[in-house]
Amino acid sequence: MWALLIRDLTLAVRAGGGFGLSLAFFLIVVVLVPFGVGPQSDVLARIAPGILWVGALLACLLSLDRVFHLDFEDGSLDLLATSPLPLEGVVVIKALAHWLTTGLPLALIAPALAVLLNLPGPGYLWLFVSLALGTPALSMIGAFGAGLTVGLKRGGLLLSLLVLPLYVPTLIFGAEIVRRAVDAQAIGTPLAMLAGLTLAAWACLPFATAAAIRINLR
Amino acid sequence: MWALLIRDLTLAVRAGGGFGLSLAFFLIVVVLVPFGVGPQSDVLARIAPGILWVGALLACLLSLDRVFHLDFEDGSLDLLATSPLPLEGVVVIKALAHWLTTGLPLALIAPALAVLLNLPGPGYLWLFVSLALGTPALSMIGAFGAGLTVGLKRGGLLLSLLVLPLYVPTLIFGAEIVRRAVDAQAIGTPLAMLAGLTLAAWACLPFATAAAIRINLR
Amino acid sequence: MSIWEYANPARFMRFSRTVLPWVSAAAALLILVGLIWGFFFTPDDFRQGSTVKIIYLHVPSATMAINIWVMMLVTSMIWVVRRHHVSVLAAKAAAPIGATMTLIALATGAIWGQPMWGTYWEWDPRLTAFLILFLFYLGYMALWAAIEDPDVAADLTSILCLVGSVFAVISRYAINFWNQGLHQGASLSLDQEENVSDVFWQPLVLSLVGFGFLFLTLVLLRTRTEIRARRLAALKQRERVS
Amino acid sequence: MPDLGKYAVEVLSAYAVSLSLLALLIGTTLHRSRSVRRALKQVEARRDDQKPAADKATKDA
Amino acid sequence: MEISVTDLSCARGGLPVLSGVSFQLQAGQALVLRGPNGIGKTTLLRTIAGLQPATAGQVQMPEDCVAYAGHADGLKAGLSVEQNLRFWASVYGQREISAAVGAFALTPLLDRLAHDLSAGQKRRLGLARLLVTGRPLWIFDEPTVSLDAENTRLFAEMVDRHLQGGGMALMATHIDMGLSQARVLDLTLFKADLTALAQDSFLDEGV
Amino acid sequence: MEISVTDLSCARGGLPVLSGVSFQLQAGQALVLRGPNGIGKTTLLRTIAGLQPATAGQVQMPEDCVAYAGHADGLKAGLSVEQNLRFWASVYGQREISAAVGAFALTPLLDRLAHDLSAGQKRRLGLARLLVTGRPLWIFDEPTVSLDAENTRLFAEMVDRHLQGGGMALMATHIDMGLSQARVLDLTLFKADLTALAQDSFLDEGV
Ligand code: HEM
Ligand SMILES: Nc1ncnc2c1ncn2[C@@H]1O[C@H](COP(=O)(O)OP(=O)(O)OP(=O)(O)O)[C@@H](O)[C@H]1O
Ligand SMILES: Nc1ncnc2c1ncn2[C@@H]1O[C@H](COP(=O)(O)OP(=O)(O)OP(=O)(O)O)[C@@H](O)[C@H]1O
Ligand SMILES: [Mg+2]
Ligand SMILES: [Mg+2]
Repeated sequence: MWALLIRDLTLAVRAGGGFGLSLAFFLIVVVLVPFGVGPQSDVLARIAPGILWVGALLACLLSLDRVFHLDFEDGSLDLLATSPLPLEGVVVIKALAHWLTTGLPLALIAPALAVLLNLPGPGYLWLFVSLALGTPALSMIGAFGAGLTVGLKRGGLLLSLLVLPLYVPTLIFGAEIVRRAVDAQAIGTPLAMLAGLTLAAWACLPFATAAAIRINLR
Repeated sequence: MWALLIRDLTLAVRAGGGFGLSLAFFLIVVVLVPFGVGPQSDVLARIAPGILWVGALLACLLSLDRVFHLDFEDGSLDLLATSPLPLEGVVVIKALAHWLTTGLPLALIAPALAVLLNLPGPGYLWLFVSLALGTPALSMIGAFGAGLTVGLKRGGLLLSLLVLPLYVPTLIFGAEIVRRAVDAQAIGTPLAMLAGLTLAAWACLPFATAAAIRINLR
Repeated sequence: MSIWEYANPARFMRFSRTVLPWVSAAAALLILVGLIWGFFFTPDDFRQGSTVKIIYLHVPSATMAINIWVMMLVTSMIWVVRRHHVSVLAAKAAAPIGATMTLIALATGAIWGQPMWGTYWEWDPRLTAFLILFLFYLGYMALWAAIEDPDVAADLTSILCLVGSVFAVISRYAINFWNQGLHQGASLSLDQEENVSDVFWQPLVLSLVGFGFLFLTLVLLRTRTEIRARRLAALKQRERVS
Repeated sequence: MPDLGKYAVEVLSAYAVSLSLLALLIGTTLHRSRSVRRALKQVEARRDDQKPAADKATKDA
Repeated sequence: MEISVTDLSCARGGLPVLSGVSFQLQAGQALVLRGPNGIGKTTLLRTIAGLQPATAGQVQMPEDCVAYAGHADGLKAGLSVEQNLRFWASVYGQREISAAVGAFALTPLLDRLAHDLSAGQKRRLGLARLLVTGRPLWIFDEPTVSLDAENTRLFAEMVDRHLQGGGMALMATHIDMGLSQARVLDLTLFKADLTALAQDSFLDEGV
Repeated sequence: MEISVTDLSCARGGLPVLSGVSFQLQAGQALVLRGPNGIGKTTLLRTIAGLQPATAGQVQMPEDCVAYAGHADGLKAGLSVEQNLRFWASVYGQREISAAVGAFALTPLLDRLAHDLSAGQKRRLGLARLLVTGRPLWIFDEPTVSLDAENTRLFAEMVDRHLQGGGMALMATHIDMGLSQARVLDLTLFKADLTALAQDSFLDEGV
């Protein structure tokens, strides 16, 4: 298990794989939006929490097809499925590796990028907290989608279609936390819901994902 | 050439490939933004032109790695490079196929999705026009990026990183057209610039792209 | 005799052939009467004017849109547990009907929204939930379309349907939390005060039941087609090899 | 035709859109049903042609 | 230790491919599957490895005893030869990779990225991987593809050593690789009779 | 028609692999390249096909005369066998695919998606592709991988016919495939001497 995690992290960091680049994508979404929307800082400040969360979500989404597809292509997934590791464990490790190389760096860099969008003061802390709490759910849900589509030639975009509606609750609670924090409202409920979502996703989805992969390998 | 176009279109339409799905992605970006930003329709109307353009751009971007990467992987690109077709021609055809399966449908559907973001009335026509005029540039620039990264294992995200800055001018002029149309201002200048950009991209980039591919095949 | 016998394709074909004429006749009759009654012979509402006539399309389609997803969930689970092909093919057959119903509910709602709320689209929770439901339908159908092996497709879409249902419920809650909306509450629940009055109610019920029968007709017909298509594919494959 | 007042456009377009969507759904359903049934009949007819022939061949042998 | 396959049928793309395959394999034995292209060797091997369900019949073997090497090698182009080996070793709970490195003379290539190997070098690495699994039953699908004569010999030696140590090997191949103790099973005999087999419930009756 | 390779050197990954390779090929002749794994056969063939530049020496041949068949087959999994062939035919401005279909008995597979072919069937399709190119010089990199004995024979026949029609063939392979007229070139002799070659201008002087 440990070896698998290390391998996935090495591969992600090396070879210009996922690391760095999903950050870069996030950066660029955040940069592009003002070009599209126009430079008025009040509008930007108003939409900042939402855009930051949507940007993080898209950056996360884009790297999902890496989770299983590469291993499927080069035959590793066949070998892992016949190896002593339980497939559920493999799923958890892969989702974890995805989060470590995508979600976590996104959460860390988001406050810096928020400056570009004039996010008001109180938002910064909670932007970080909400992303740190919510991106694990994104990774796990994404791994589920990746498992469903792993056998398919060019499952990439189908994956997005399947996963995005599943991302809605996470996005709503996550962005709501930041917006409420900016408006100095109570954030207890969305915070609890977000944490609950993450826990539930990690508790239940590995089984569904492993089942989907087994079916796809047939 | 003709055969190549037909083949690429067949492949895109069949196999759940690119068609339909990049539309779906566009749809979903447009749907997600309100979840992040909040449901107030005045804010949404204000950012609608920008978000629609950014969404179309991202949907376009996501399908770029299809342009050459698949052909590289299965060896077709080697064979095309040693075939009687000039590589520049191949590039043009591939970019055209990409536009026909991505940019054109995006332009056609954008007005319908604009309803979701409460785009004000005068914007609809110009949203369509600007997208129809601008997406060919996106396809050609994207093909250039795809040519640059075609040899690389997981060029996907690197591709985004390279291409997004190149997309900035197109985005600025495109969104500006729609915003000015909404505000009932003159749109002549950005329209001319956008058309010029598209023409220039299709006139020059095929050569650069073909050169990049030749180098990558080495 | 147990209900599972109908899960045998041939038995299902025989059964559905006998009931189809009745079901489709009932659907046609009820919808025609309901819509004509509603459209021509009901008064205008004092607040909403003649737009209230949209309710005879809007509410039945909205109700069906949700119920069809529930039906798909149930039949998918039957497939997962008991491996009855007919069951999962019924789910596959129902998806496009559900998507169309959702689309009708969205379209009529949007058209209704313009005079009532002054806008075609509003991010009201119920409308939003329907949009998401539509996306689920699209994803479900896309997954079916993308997989060649029919049994693999059946398994994977069933998993998606189960997980998607859970997330649909969570989304509903999240959306409510995100925006408290403009939309009417449920008016068919009898104990509520804002119940629509009887004049509107009677044709509405007719049309509702009619939509139910329409769904039944279509899903039987489409399931029959799916079964035939499976047999066709199997025969063709065998023909090619031998 | 009832008097729809100032909302005539809305009501009528709602009915038009819904009924045409339903018609589209019913149309595609019937069309596919018919074409699949026809194709199946063809294949089965071909098979029935072959089967007696094959039986005969085994009998002759 | 014994593996017995009884009356096994397998299918690909929903179509039966082979039926009634039976054989047994005792410790120290090897079996080579032969048959023309498309007869179903790959399908059979995947079924025995547990990657796809059998449509009929049984495979009896102890748990966790298969190591599978298919057409694809399961190598990560971005990792070095050594990293690739170490990874698979630790997946199977082993630590030692020197035997695997020695068997195919991989020492000079240890630091090379898998991406920079030639076709045959990749294959050598993919085969060496089996030595770090510690599993008794090795299943190969055309193992000697791209190997030169010298390396084919090394491969045969590796399998021989494994058999002498009480292991088992099952492989599909088109060429003769000089394995002394191997029995041969010709799959042409087991080709599924499509007209006799009513596999699909949708085929049973007219609908 | 004649192809002559003079004193050719080629490199992979920045490192010289082969040097001083020379040979000539007249119409109707075939040349088989041999050598252990990793000697540089693939690199040499790609250089001659014009896919990578030579570091020294020359390849002289008429324009547009090469058809290349590498380790990968260039097939689209989502297209049928017939669509794949027709596509490549029209790229090379040909219309007729019946010769290609006939050469490898592909008729029963014509409607099958390439994705659903077995390894050997894919390879047959990949080789048949050369018949629709109408090019005189065929370059193969391990063509008989995954082929059974019968199909290897069909392949040899196809090449023989091509040679008799005045074509040429150049191939790298590890196994003997019974081509009667083929000369053999052992590449071991041309292995680049890394110490003698000061390839890189950064190696020449201290900086
Ligand atoms: C696009 C948007 C809309 C969607 C997706 C939508 C969806 C729904 C749904 C799901 C129901 C529930 C039926 C039930 O609970 O039994 C419903 C009922 C209803 N809707 Fe809409 N609606 C939309 C727009 C509108 C608009 C704009 C109006 C009018 C102002 C409206 C008026 C009603 C009424 C009067 C009911 C009946 C209340 C009831 O039976 O509970 N809807 N709609
Ligand atoms: N980046 C690199 N750095 C150093 N050596 C490399 C690099 N890439 C490839 N090589 C070496 O170049 C040599 C030539 O490779 P090539 O693929 O041409 O061999 P080949 O003769 O086709 O072998 P095979 O029979 O195994 O296919 C190999 O020894 C390979 O290891
Ligand atoms: N979807 C499908 N429909 C029909 N036949 C299929 C499908 N997929 C695979 N097949 C066929 O199944 C058979 C078994 O394939 P398999 O890969 O097991 O053959 P193999 O013996 O390994 O051949 P090779 O020696 O070429 O690797 C092949 O004849 C193949 O064409
Ligand atoms: Mg095989
Ligand atoms: Mg080689």
